[in-house]
Amino acid sequence: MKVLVANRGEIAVRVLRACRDLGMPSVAVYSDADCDALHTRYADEALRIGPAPARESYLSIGAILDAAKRSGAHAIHPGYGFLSEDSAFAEAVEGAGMVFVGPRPETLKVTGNKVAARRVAREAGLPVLSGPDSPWVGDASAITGLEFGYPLLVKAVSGGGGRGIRLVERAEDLATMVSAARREALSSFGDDGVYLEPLISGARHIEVQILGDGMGHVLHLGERECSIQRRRQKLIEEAPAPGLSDEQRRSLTEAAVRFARLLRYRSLGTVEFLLDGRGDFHFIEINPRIQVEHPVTELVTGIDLVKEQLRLATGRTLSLSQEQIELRGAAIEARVLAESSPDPGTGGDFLPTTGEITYLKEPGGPGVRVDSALYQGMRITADYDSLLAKVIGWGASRATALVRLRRALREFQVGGLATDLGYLLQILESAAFVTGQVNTTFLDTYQPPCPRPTAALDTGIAAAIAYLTHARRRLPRLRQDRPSDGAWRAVAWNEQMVG
Amino acid sequence: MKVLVANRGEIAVRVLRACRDLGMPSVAVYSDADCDALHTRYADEALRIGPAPARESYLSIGAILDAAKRSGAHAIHPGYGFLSEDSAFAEAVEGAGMVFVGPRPETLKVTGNKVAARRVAREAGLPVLSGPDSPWVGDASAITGLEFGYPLLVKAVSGGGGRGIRLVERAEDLATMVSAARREALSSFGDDGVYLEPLISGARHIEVQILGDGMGHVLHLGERECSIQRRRQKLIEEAPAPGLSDEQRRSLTEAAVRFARLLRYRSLGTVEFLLDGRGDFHFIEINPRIQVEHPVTELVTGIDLVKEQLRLATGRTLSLSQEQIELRGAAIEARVLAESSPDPGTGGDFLPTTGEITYLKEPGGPGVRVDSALYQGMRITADYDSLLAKVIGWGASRATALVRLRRALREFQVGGLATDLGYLLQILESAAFVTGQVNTTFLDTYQPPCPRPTAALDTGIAAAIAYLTHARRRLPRLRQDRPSDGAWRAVAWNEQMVG
Amino acid sequence: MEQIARSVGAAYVVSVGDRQYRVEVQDSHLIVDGEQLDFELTSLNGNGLHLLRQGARTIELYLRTLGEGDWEVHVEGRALVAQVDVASRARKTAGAHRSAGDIRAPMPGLVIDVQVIPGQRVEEGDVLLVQESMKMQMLLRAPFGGRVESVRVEPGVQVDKGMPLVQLTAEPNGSPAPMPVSDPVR
Amino acid sequence: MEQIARSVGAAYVVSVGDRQYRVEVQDSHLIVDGEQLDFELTSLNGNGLHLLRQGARTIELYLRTLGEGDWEVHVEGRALVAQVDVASRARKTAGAHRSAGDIRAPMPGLVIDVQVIPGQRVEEGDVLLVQESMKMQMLLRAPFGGRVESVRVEPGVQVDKGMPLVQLTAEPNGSPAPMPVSDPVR
Repeated sequence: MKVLVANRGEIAVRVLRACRDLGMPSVAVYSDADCDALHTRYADEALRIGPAPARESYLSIGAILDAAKRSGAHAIHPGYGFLSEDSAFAEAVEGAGMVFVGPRPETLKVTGNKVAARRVAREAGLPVLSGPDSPWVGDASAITGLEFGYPLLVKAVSGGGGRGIRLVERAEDLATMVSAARREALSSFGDDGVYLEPLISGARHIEVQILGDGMGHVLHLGERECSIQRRRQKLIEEAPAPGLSDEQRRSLTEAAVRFARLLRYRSLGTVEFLLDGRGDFHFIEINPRIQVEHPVTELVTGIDLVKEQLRLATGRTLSLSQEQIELRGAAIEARVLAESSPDPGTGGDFLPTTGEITYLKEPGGPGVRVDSALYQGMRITADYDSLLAKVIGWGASRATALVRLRRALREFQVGGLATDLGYLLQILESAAFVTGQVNTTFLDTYQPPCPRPTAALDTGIAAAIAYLTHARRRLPRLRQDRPSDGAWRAVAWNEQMVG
Repeated sequence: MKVLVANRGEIAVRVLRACRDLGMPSVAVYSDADCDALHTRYADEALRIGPAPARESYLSIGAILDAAKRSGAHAIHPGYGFLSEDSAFAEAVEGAGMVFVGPRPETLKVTGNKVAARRVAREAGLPVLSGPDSPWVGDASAITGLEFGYPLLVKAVSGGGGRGIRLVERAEDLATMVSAARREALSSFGDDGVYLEPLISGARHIEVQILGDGMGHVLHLGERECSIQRRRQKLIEEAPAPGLSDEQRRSLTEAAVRFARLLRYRSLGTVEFLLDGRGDFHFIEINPRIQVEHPVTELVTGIDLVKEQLRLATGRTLSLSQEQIELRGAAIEARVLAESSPDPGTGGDFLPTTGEITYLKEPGGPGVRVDSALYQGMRITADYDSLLAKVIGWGASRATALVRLRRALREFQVGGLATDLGYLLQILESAAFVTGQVNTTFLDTYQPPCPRPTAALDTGIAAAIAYLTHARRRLPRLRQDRPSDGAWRAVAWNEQMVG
Repeated sequence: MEQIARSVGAAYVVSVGDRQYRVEVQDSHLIVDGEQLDFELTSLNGNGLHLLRQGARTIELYLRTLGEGDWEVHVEGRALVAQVDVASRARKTAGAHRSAGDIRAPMPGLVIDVQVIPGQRVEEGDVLLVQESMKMQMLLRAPFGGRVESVRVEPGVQVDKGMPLVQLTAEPNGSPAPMPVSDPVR
Repeated sequence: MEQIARSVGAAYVVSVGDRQYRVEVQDSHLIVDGEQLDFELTSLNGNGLHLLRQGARTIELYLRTLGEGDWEVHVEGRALVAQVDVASRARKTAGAHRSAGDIRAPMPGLVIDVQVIPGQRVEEGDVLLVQESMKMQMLLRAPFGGRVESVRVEPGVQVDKGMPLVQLTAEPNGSPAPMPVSDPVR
């Protein structure tokens, strides 16, 4: 089965790696911004699908189908984001005689409409947050009859990936936030429908990974906790969720399976819940695709989720039974983003950063997995999202997974642009995270400690910079000393630079 | 507990990573050849112990003890090779009031003397190869009364790591080989004692990982197969050993535990066996230290072996019982060496290579672990052994571990010197390896297929080289165009180079 | 090396985080705030990786010049920008080159909406424009009340970080602040 | 690019593995063995990583010049050394610059034993010296029978790959071979 991967970045490489492992020929697609990207080399073939803007490339159903036909692909894996949850895309793929690696188009119509998904969840007997079961069409100034008060969330009906969501704390902000959510929803999903939902403050985000064969057989692969979020974007995820009772875990996973079974769910999906302060679960939505955080589940179950997706797409049945799925240890993932950290030294304030990766050293060693599409010389542009790499720590216990993840993040070297590596480390070192006492609003109020490295280290940094500045002023010839290929010879340079 | 790591390269980094995970302060030691090495930065402190020759640095008990005292270390982890099996070193460490992370000195006296170890193995009821139970002191010309014929092996009494071993096929070669073995043994281990052993042709090398608390409690962590060897050096290792019956596995691991229990073994060790063509096991030796191939056991058991060593060294008891040790899946390790591959294009013939690493990209993604001490700009010299990095693939099945390892080796980029990456791939693709039908002499006769990439690819390589040569001749100014810091801007260069 | 050893000494002022250090480079010695430093620096490759050795401590340091005395520094999981200047010259204070009323792009990206026109009066906190980068939308708000002098961008324009977008003049009831206020759209 | 486009074409002979290709560079076209190639090459960083695009196929290629027309090439897990020469010049055949009797170091390392002296007669296969590198000892044997002209190293000397160690002169009963024979000590 020849597979076209309709995505970019780390998830494209992830899927292409699975294709290699399975011996399936693969096709990458790329926009002009990605003509040198790692995923283009990782595939057997790479086809251009348009200019940098996603709407004209990775979101263009026509361009992708055209590439699939030109390459003779048998199946399309959509990754996450972009067209992955788009039922029209899935329909077009199947209409063109190819396999869509994901749920059936009719399932995507339900999952893609958050309000419809809520109705199905109620039908399956899942606890669902209060709020209307249809999009909210009212004018913001005319809002009346809400079953709940403020704070509330405005959410895009077709939303996903944390986009198209706005928090409204006071009635007077509702109009602005509704129009902001509509604008972002339209720009991200091509649909400006929104609905309102009460905000459960202090809740934890817990989700269940499920896998269905499309014929009513559904397995769950345990749960994940993804409460560490900033701007509704997950930043740190883990499996299993710390501190759940066996009873909570059982009722949660059973609910997820019940819901997916009702849909006769095919392929991989994630059923998302909020766990409130009283220990009760509330269904939020189902994500009908591979998730960014899937590696934590892979590490604790030992199951290759992308391989399972591709297996099912070739028409095979589930290769596992629920009894065969055993969890071992714990895994925690951190998302390395092209974003400035809140460090007084950088003046950083969580803003996207762009630049060229001038040096790269990814971490390794025991219990560390890195999923990335980075390479030295890569240019990071503002065209797509800010995810650079994912680092995942595994350990026999959560504590071990945590120390290994921290160690790996400290080893990670990305030169050329600011990242959130320092911020991730601060969160992973916080008492709240270490003890598993976090919720989805934790980061809203979290004040990272001001990094205070030893004065000796700052003195050394100052001396190093003064020294290099001095050498540059005194030794202009160095600029011409470098051979034009290969690395700048460390030997010669060392002799000049060692103080 | 402050730990000094008396080693270099990937194993020093491996142990230092464990120290970080456990929050133990660490001390690295380095020779002049390693002053910039990764292990020196990975430790909290790094102390110089002498010039490049190992005898004056990593093999100098005095220099290492002095560094330990200067740094206030409480324990010394010897890694593998160098002083790791030296009872005099262990005695000196304990005599100086520090903890030796390994077996007791008196145990090392037994394990370090292969002939003495054979006597203990016989006592524990293990099957031992025929041959004398004392070093062979005879003159080569006067050999008589051997219980076995040729081919035979000359082995160093104090040997280890595959060194100090010679194969003798004919009586007339015995004298040369004995003196070669004596010379290498003296140079490597400071002892020129040798003994003779029959060669079991077609045997597989199977070893059992054990862990003891020094009080008679011994666990085993399953077996490994290490039959892929070249010049008696392991090249590819895996766990579990493919194709063993449950009965074979049980008798093997029980024998290893029995042997270690008799020694009241403390810390980590490996009991090595040959499995002959009739399915019978023969004890070879016990390695009283961490092995190069320990990651395959870590990946299938989920246990951090270095952490267990350090735990036991702090005086704690075993944290596990035999019942808690469960195996999951399979893992295969390949050793990336600074050695030319037998490729007609390189004229390579398995000779050591040296040079500077001008570009480095280590592999990642699901099921891949890399243990290395490499960095871009590193100089590989002829001073120490040729191991550059270890790549380990894990999978739910051996087949999956194998495809992932192959994928990872294909991703691995080391520029600046020849490596065995191509040769490793050829072995891992051979029908014999894929089906697990290998033995310790497999590589002696293995003829790797001549790599025949597509003509299209070779045409592309030729065109690329002609093009770059042309650009260099026509555009000498390029040599001065590079900024003196950071990467050579791909932007400018791309504009000039895109054809 | 010879050349450094024989060169006349020079002094630099380096800002790291919120601290300043005076570094004198004399012959092959380095004197930081009056004290000679046990110091060794090695460049490991041409890509910014350096080793800094101070006594028994060896630290991996990524250093890259950003021009105009700014240096990108990565060390032990922390990233920062340090500034260096020759001691005899006064270092410009951060942001001093920005005129008070210039509202600049806080990040690279696309301007997707402009909500003010020249001549318009705005209150502190009013939204001036909406910018999108890496799929994240940010509202750019007025840092003080005043009058919009000029609008230099329009929707659909790609901007670099620091590019001037809107010029504001403070009016009596609003006090000028040097930095614009931005926040993620919620 | 402009400069390349306007430059006069040139032809090169490139050896890859056991094959030879004639490559003409004309304007911005590349003609290999008479056929124009669909070809695009991009340098991704200053450290040798290139992208080679041929049609829909994108290949990661590590390329580094070793000087004198030799290039180190890594591609798809395979490493090789390719040679390039201007087509008008005749490429020296491999090893032709080695005089027949020069026994050279097959690898970098330490000479630990020299078993011959000048003037000594040796048979083909006799051990000349023992070299150690990366803890591996290798016997260097005579590739043909003859007389030892000179010994250029002594035990304890560090040698680079290709350095002449011993000079042999072939004698009637041994036929000279251009390459020395080496094998690992067993």
